[in-house]
Amino acid sequence: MKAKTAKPQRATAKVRPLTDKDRLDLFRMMVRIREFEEEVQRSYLEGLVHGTTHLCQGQEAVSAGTGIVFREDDYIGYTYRGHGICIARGMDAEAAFAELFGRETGVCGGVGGSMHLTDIDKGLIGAFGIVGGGLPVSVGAGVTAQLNGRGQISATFFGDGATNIGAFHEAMNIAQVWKLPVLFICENNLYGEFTRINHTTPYEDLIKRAKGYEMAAVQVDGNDVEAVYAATAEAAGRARAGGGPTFIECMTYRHRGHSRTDPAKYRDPKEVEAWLARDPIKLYEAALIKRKLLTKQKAEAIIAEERAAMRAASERAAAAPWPDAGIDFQALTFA
Amino acid sequence: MKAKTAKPQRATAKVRPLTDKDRLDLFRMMVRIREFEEEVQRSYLEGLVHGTTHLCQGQEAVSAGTGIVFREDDYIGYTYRGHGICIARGMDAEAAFAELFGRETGVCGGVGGSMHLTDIDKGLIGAFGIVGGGLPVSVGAGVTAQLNGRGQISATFFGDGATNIGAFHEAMNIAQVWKLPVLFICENNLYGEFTRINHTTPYEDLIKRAKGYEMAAVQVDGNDVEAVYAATAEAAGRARAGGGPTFIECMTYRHRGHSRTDPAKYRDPKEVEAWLARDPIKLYEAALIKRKLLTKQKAEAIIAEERAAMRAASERAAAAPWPDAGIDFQALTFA
Amino acid sequence: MQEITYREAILAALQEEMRRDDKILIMGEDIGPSGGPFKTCQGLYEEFGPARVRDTPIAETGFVGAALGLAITGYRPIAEIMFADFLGVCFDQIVNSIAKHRFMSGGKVKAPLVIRAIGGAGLRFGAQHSQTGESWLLSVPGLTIVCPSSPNEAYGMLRAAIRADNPVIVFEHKALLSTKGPVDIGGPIPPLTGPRVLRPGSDATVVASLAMVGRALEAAELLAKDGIEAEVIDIRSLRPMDTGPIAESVRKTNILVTVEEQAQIGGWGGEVAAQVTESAFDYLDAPPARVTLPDYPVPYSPPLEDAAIPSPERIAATVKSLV
Amino acid sequence: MQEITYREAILAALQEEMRRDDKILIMGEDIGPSGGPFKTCQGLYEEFGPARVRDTPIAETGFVGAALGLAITGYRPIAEIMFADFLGVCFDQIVNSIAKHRFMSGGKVKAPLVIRAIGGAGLRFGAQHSQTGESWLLSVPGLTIVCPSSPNEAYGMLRAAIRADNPVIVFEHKALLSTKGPVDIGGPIPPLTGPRVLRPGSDATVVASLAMVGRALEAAELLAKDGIEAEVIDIRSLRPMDTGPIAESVRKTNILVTVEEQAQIGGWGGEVAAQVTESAFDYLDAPPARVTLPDYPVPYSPPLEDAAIPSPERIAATVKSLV
Ligand SMILES: Cc1ncc(C[n+]2csc(CCOP(=O)(O)OP(=O)(O)O)c2C)c(N)n1
Ligand SMILES: Cc1ncc(C[n+]2csc(CCOP(=O)(O)OP(=O)(O)O)c2C)c(N)n1
Ligand SMILES: [Mg+2]
Ligand SMILES: [Mg+2]
Repeated sequence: MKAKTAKPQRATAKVRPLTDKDRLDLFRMMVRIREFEEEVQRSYLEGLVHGTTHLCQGQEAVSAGTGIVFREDDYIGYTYRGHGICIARGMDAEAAFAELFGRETGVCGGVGGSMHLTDIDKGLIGAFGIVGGGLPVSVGAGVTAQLNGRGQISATFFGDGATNIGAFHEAMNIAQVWKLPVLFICENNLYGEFTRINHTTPYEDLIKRAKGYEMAAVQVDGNDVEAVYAATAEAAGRARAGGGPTFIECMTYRHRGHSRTDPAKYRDPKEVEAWLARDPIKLYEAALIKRKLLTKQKAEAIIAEERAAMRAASERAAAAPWPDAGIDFQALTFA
Repeated sequence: MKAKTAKPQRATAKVRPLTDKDRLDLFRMMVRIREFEEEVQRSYLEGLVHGTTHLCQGQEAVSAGTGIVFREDDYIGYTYRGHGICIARGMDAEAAFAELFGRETGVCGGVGGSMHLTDIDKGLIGAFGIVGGGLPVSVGAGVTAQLNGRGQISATFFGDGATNIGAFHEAMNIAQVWKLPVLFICENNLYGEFTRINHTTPYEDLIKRAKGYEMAAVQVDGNDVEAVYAATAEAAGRARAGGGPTFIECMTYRHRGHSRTDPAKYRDPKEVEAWLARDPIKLYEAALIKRKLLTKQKAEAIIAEERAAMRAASERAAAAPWPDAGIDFQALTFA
Repeated sequence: MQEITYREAILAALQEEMRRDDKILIMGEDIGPSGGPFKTCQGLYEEFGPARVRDTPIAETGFVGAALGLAITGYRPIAEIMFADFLGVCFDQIVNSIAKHRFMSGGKVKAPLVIRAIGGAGLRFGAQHSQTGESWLLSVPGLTIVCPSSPNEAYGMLRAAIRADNPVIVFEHKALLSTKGPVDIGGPIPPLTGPRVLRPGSDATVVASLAMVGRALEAAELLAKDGIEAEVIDIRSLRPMDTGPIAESVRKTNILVTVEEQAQIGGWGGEVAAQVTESAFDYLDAPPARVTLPDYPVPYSPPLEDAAIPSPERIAATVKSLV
Repeated sequence: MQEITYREAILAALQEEMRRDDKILIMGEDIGPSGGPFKTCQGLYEEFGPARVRDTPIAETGFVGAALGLAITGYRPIAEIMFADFLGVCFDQIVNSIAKHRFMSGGKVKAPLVIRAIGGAGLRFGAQHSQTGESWLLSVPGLTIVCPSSPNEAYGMLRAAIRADNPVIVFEHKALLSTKGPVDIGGPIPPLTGPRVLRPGSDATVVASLAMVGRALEAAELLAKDGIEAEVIDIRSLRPMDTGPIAESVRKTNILVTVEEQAQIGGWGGEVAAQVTESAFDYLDAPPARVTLPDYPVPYSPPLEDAAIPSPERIAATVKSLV
């Protein structure tokens, strides 16, 4: 089975071309996210991460390619599988690990956990564990952006499976009717938990969903970080200029199972193989080497640096104290 | 403002042509529904109908044109504005009035009321007061129809406003993925309560909603009873043969306000005028006179007969006793 | 004090607050030019415009979720739920997102939003349009739940709710909309939560909410004729629930009767009874009694609906059976 | 009696009933070939095929509503809600359609359907995946609500629920899935509702549900060491709620303590306390006490979550403080 790559997308006139520095930043960011998730996985097996966790290895190009487009004052909403965009957005890795470890120094004081990394000061408005639950909230942030009139946008990340639930429909419809500056970024990794998209959706190209709302839409190769950047930058430019929402479908694949207890046996090995061959980091590394922006050695050095940095952050997080059970929960619940 | 008539719809090869008797039946049925609703309105003003009631004058062609297509063993779901299809389906008018009057002889013993006329023995599976709430239920009846394998279908009636709510999306998606024999019959009367469709929906031709599901869809002039029949018969034939669901948009208009307390001042008089000029009963009367199936006198006779019949039924209902407050509600709630 | 209706009181609170703070906006179905099915938003659209008075599609999950998004990004949204019965449609957004977002963020996110839900029986609206909804959210930490029983409470509590920095659910009652009462327009903001004694009495304590408050007061009148002095308390807020003043009253009257327009199981009456039993155990002359709706949905037929709703006579009889 | 897990007990009940009656089918997310995230449907797809074991899209409103449509047209559907927390997403279908359809039809429509919801805390799943959901539906007439606390109850109650002709919500607990216990495979169908005394005792009555039942039994062990004999009762069903046997126990022990995995306000403990106070007022030596979760969402961090869930020690201490 061939890995699904998207149809060539429309010209992106208004988009700022990437500089060589941007390209190296994108590469490094994908590596950072990969190493963060690998470290989460390792920590989980060590018992440092509790309950469950949902990893995004294989989908880094979406987080990195969109993350570079957002402004400091934009609003970003996402899901339990949102570690990638949090890191891309500059969430402190140690605070993120500490949250996953349930420690006092966690970005949410250890109260939220792996599914709920939130950092409102960075515009990371929340990770929603209820499928589709975050979309209406991002629509609200989009109303804020529109009312503020400063060219802000609201972006919301979700999976293919989320397009089957009512909240998705209501959010898409309201955003289109109100012409809100909202980017609906769908990471189509072909599976909702253990069930392949063809069992739950009338088709696999979710860009078709947008037709039901006459919403601007684009489908991109979610493993091609520059394609993701271009599509997102164009949509963001349109939204900031009052052009309304865009549905962006990123065709991608998760390398791991749905959550840490899932061996993902339900996937066709050929499909897995085809997608692993299109690892977004390997693809981009090759592209940058071809462009002479990178050498194998430099790439390995970057990987080593990021791995070491994530390892160190994780170790510092693991050394942090547990929250005090005597902490004032009233204050956490009520202002 | 011109009343919206639909694009000519596709050829309907598989459809049984209407006989002259069918045509006269369709005319009489529309008249019956009209007279039923007029009597409800009169009774409401007299204080016989309690709370609120939602009338469908102007939309009779949808109830009559679809009703003639259904088999005895089909399942029909609808809304608070469902009096029309109940009558078209042969619900006893006296029992219907008695229900609206809250009497013991009501089709639901007076317990349900105007918004909840239900008659499971006639395949009238329920009137749902929560917008969109009935659609998933009709999807379930569609699963039953599919499992039974006897060519039954499930039809669900709803308004334009209902296409904005999540339940609509989930029902459409599941019906299409499971290829269920479900007819989604949307009565697009351009308003949800006091708000015009353009304020709540990205467009006015709701047939576009179906694109998001790649569902077969047709838009018909909902005030042309034969067009409604043809589109419904074709869709029903396809569904019975295993061809899956169809979205049928009937462009129509309610002559009255949303509910009995609504003078409908929010509508453009020109719009109202244009639609009143396209009264489905007047249109069909003229068509049948042209076809020499009807004369003005005969038409008036039919109207007089139905009016008298509805009046008599309403009077019998009004004479019925109140339910006994001592009735066994446990039995009503639990089997 | 001005004599106005419950409906006018709601509108006055909305107008006043929206004039004071332009971060406040309201969303709901048909609340724009048409002023709302219950006319609680009449004129807001004309005064504040479409940006702050937003007609929404029929999509409670969508616009209630949007309210949270607005709240955590600097606005103070109000969402109107036309019938409290429809809270079921956006229940997930309320219990899993709105009630928990601040907590899950480690307390860093503020969610100042108000959900107004108009509910209640007595108007022949049938089973799906006659619920107060009070109990559906009773067990959800993170929510403040209030129930104004009069024009003055509707005015005061709504203003207080809008100024709160946390999610507040305001249950209004459609049978009260046209009732008149004195309202302290422009007066001080009352406490958002906590019960209020409406009629002093020494023989029994009767606690009620929403439309049942008026019926409890009528019952007190009936009882007075028989020389029984009932102390009537409006519970006002269900979350947080402060039964201190109720227990205090019971220490005096030794009798507790709760009256609510919901089925008994899962109603707030059980919570009040349990808390008061805990804090005033030795003062109770009889077990607390609860007057509630029967354990089935609200029937449409007038005689059936009337029989289901606690009447002053039923309340009085219950009190009598205890004193 | 066979020693099997709670998970295996659920599966056994499903298998047995589906073999008995081909009108029974089950719908849910990932319950087909993959057997369900909690493996409660392992093998059903292989045995009964895709028509009766249906993988659904992520659309709880859609497939729970569909369950009602199937039920009123001749089938006996079972809907699995992967996490009870997600009941919020389909709350409207449950409270306004499923619970009321029979009533609104004047009793003419039968709705034999089961909704299985797997909930509960203790597994570090965080605030949105750790709720039992028990109380959300407590106030809804028309529903039967049961809470199996052991493999045998899971097996027996699920079979009884599937055979009931009315909507039944079965709350299962994810922390119990791997616990083992004796199950009377093929035995008689137990009563669907009503409490059960699990451990006789003369000094105090402790009533619990789901995972709290095991903790209450552990507490009884601790108390026994101090010579206090606690009678432990599994409440089993919340709707209808039969507190007769509980009151009977209290008449003997004179002490009542309820234990539930939810916040106090709106929990079922208040209802039990109020009912028992009413029926056994003169037998109570102390006000009923309730051991519950604190009034905030379930925290993720292990020490915080552990501190929040009622422990055998906390239960025992509460009982001690009363006897
Ligand atoms: C309303 C709801 N139903 C079910 C779940 C359980 N669940 C968690 S993730 C998931 C699959 C989501 O798939 P998708 O949207 O494609 O996102 P992905 O996990 O692939 O990133 C499901 C069913 C949930 N969290 N919320
Ligand atoms: C979930 C929900 N929200 C709001 C309402 C209130 N309401 C009743 S009818 C209606 C308008 C529905 O419009 P449409 O679907 O076009 O049907 P029509 O009344 O025009 O036949 C609204 C908003 C409701 N019943 N349910
Ligand atoms: Mg996916
Ligand atoms: Mg309409």
